Amino acid sequence: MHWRPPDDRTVRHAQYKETALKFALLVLKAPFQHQASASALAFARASLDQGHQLVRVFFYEEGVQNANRLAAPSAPDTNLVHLWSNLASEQGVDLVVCASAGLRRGLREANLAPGFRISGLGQLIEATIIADRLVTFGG
Amino acid sequence: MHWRPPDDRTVRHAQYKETALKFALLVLKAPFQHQASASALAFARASLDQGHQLVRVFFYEEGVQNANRLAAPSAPDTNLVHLWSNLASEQGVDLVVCASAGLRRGLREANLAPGFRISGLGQLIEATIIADRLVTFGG
Amino acid sequence: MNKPLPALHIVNKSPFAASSLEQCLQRLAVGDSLLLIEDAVYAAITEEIWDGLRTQPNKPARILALSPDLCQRGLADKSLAEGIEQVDYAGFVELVTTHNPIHSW
Amino acid sequence: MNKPLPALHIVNKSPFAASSLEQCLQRLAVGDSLLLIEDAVYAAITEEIWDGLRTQPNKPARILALSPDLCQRGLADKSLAEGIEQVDYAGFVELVTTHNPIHSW
Amino acid sequence: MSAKRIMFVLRNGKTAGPSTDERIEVAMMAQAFDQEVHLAYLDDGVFTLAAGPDDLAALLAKIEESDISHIWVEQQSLAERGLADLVLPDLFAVLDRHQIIELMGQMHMVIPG
Amino acid sequence: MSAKRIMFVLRNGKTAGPSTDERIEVAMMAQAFDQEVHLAYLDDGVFTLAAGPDDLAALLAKIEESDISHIWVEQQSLAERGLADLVLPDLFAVLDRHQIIELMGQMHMVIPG
Repeated sequence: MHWRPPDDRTVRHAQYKETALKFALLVLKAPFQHQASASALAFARASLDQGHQLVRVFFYEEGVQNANRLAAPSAPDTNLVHLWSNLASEQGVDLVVCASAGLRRGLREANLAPGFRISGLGQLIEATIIADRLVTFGG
Repeated sequence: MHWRPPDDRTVRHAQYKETALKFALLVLKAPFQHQASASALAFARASLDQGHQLVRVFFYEEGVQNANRLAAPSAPDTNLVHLWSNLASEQGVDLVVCASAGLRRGLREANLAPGFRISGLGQLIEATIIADRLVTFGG
Repeated sequence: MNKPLPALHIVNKSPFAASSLEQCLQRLAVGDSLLLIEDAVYAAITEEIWDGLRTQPNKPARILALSPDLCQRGLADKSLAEGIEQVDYAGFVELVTTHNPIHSW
Repeated sequence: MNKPLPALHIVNKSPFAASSLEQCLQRLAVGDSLLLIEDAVYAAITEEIWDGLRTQPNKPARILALSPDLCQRGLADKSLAEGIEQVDYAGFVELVTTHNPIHSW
Repeated sequence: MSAKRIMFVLRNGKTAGPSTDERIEVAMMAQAFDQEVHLAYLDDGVFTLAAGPDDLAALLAKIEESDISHIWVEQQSLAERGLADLVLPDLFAVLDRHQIIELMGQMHMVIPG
Repeated sequence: MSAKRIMFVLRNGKTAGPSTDERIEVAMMAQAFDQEVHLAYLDDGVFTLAAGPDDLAALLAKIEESDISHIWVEQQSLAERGLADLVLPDLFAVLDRHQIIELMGQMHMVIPG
C-alpha cells in the first residue's frame, strides 16, 4: 500500500516543464466569509507561474458564492469573483461550480460570473483522478 | 452607570401581555453554512408564542443569504428561506436584509424572497434602540 | 428595575473545536448565567470540560444546555455534567427576559 | 518514486481560537511537514504554542509560515518561534510538489 | 488508470448542519467513480455518530448503497468525548490513533470535512 | 429616548477578512445614531491592532471620523499573544480584564465580532 503516481503522469502537455505536476484545487468558503478564496487564487497563480498544470478549480459548499456575478464589493480590486473570472480568461483555467451545492444556495446560470461553469460533483472526482495533487482551501 | 430600561418601555402594543418585552434579532450566518439561522428562527417563534414583540430580524454579513429566493434545498421543510418568509406572512415580522452586505454578496431585489426587505444598516441600530433585548445568532 | 440585570452568555461552538467557551468563562461577572446551544451542548455532557471552572474568577450562576440541540445530537439520554440544567426554547426566551445584555460568543 | 512522499499538513485557524493546530499535530507521521497559513500564522510568532510539541509522538520535519499572510497581519518583522521558516506562495507550491497527500485541517 | 485512495476526514460536529451531508455526497460520488474511498471519523466528527439510531441508520443506508467499505473511527477521539462505549455498526472499524496516521500516509488524496 | 450603551466586541483575527470592516461599519452607524458606542478588543481581536501602521492609521481615521470615543483593549489578551509592548494611539485605552468585565455589565446591548 505505498503511494504510486497515477499512470498518466508521463503524458504531459508541451507547455509544461518536465517536472510539472497536475494540480486540482477545492474551494469551500465564500469570498467575503473567509480568506480561503483569496489563498486559493494566490496558490493557483503561483502554481501556473511555476509551470504546473491546473486541472480544475472546483467550488463546493459555501465556495459556490465565488461564482456569483451579482456580488459587488466596494473595492473592485478585492472582488474575488472578478479575479477568478480573470484567471479563467487569461489562463484558460477550468472553474467549476457544483450544481447541487449551487442550487441549494441560489447560484444559477442566470447569475454565474464569466469563466465559471456549473456541473456535477463528478467533475471534482474526475479532477482528483487526473491530478497529482489536490489542495483544499477553507476546510 | 447602571442598566436602565429604555424610556419607551411603558408604551406597549395592546396585543402584548403586560410583561412582554421587545426583542430584536441579528442573524450573521447563511442557512447552509451554520445552524445559527435555524436557532434564530426557533427563538423568534418561541418569543412570539410567549407574547413578546419581535421588533425586527436583521440579516447581516453571511446572514443575508437567508433572503435568497433562488436557494432550493432538496428537502423543502428544511428550507430556511421559506420558513423565514412564512414567519413574515403569518406574524408580520419585519425581516430586513442589510443593503450593503447584500450587495457585496449578490443579494438584490430581483432574488429577494417574499417577506424580506432590503434596507440600510440604520435599521439594525433603530431596532436596537427600540428593543429591550438584542440577541445575536452566528457570532 | 434600577438594579442592573445579570448578563446571559451564549456559546454555540464545540469546546473541543473552539476556544470560545473558555474565553467566555474568563469574562463572567458575578451573577451572570451561561447558555450552551448548537455544538456547545457537547460541553454539557463532558464533566472534564468544567474542571477548569474552579480556576475562573467567577462561576456562572446557572449553566443551561438547550434541550432541542442535545436531542438533535442524540444526547438527550446522556447525563449532563454536575449542575447543568436543560432548557427548551421557551426557557431560552425566559432567560433572555431575565438577563441583559445577551452576549453571544 | 515508489517511496511514498511525506504528507503536508496545512492549518489555517488561529491557535488561540481553534483546536485544529493541536489536533493536526496529534496526527503527524514521521517526516511530515506543517504549513501555517491565514490566521494560523499567529502560531508562528508565539513560542509557547510549541511547548506542547515535545509531548507529541512525532514532530514535523519542517514547520513553515506563509510570509504574505504574516505580512498582511503586520507580523513580518516579528521573530518567529524557534525552527519555523518563512515561505512565500512559490515556496508553498514547491512544498505541494514534494509532499503528498496535502491535508488541510 | 488505477483507482486512487481518497480519504474523507470528518472532524466536525453538527452545527455546520447540512454540510455534513455535502461531505458524504462527495465520498459517495468518489465511490461511484470506482475510487478506493475511506471515511475517517476524528475529533468532533465522532459526535455525529452518536446522533441517535435514526440518523445512524440513515447514514448507514447511504454508505451501504454506495458500497463504501473503509470506514474508520478513531478510538482516542471517542474516548476524549466520553463515547468509548458507543455501539457502532460492524461496517465502522474503531482504530487506534497510530493506525489512523499510518492509513493517512497511504492516501493519494485527503479531503477535509 | 436616552442613548443606549452598545458594545461591539471584536474577538477575531484576520482570516474572516472583510467581515472586520463590516463590524466596524455597524459601530460607526450606531455612533451616527447618537448611541454610546464602545469598541472592545479581546482575544484574537487584538491581533488586528498589530496589523501594521497603515492598517491602524486607516482604522483610526474611520474611528475619529465617526466620533467613537470609547475604545478598550484587554491587557491579558495582548499579553497572551506576545503583544504587551504594542504601541497604540491614545484613543485606545488598555484595560485589565476585570475592568472589561465591569464595563460589559453596564451595557444595554453587546454585539459580537
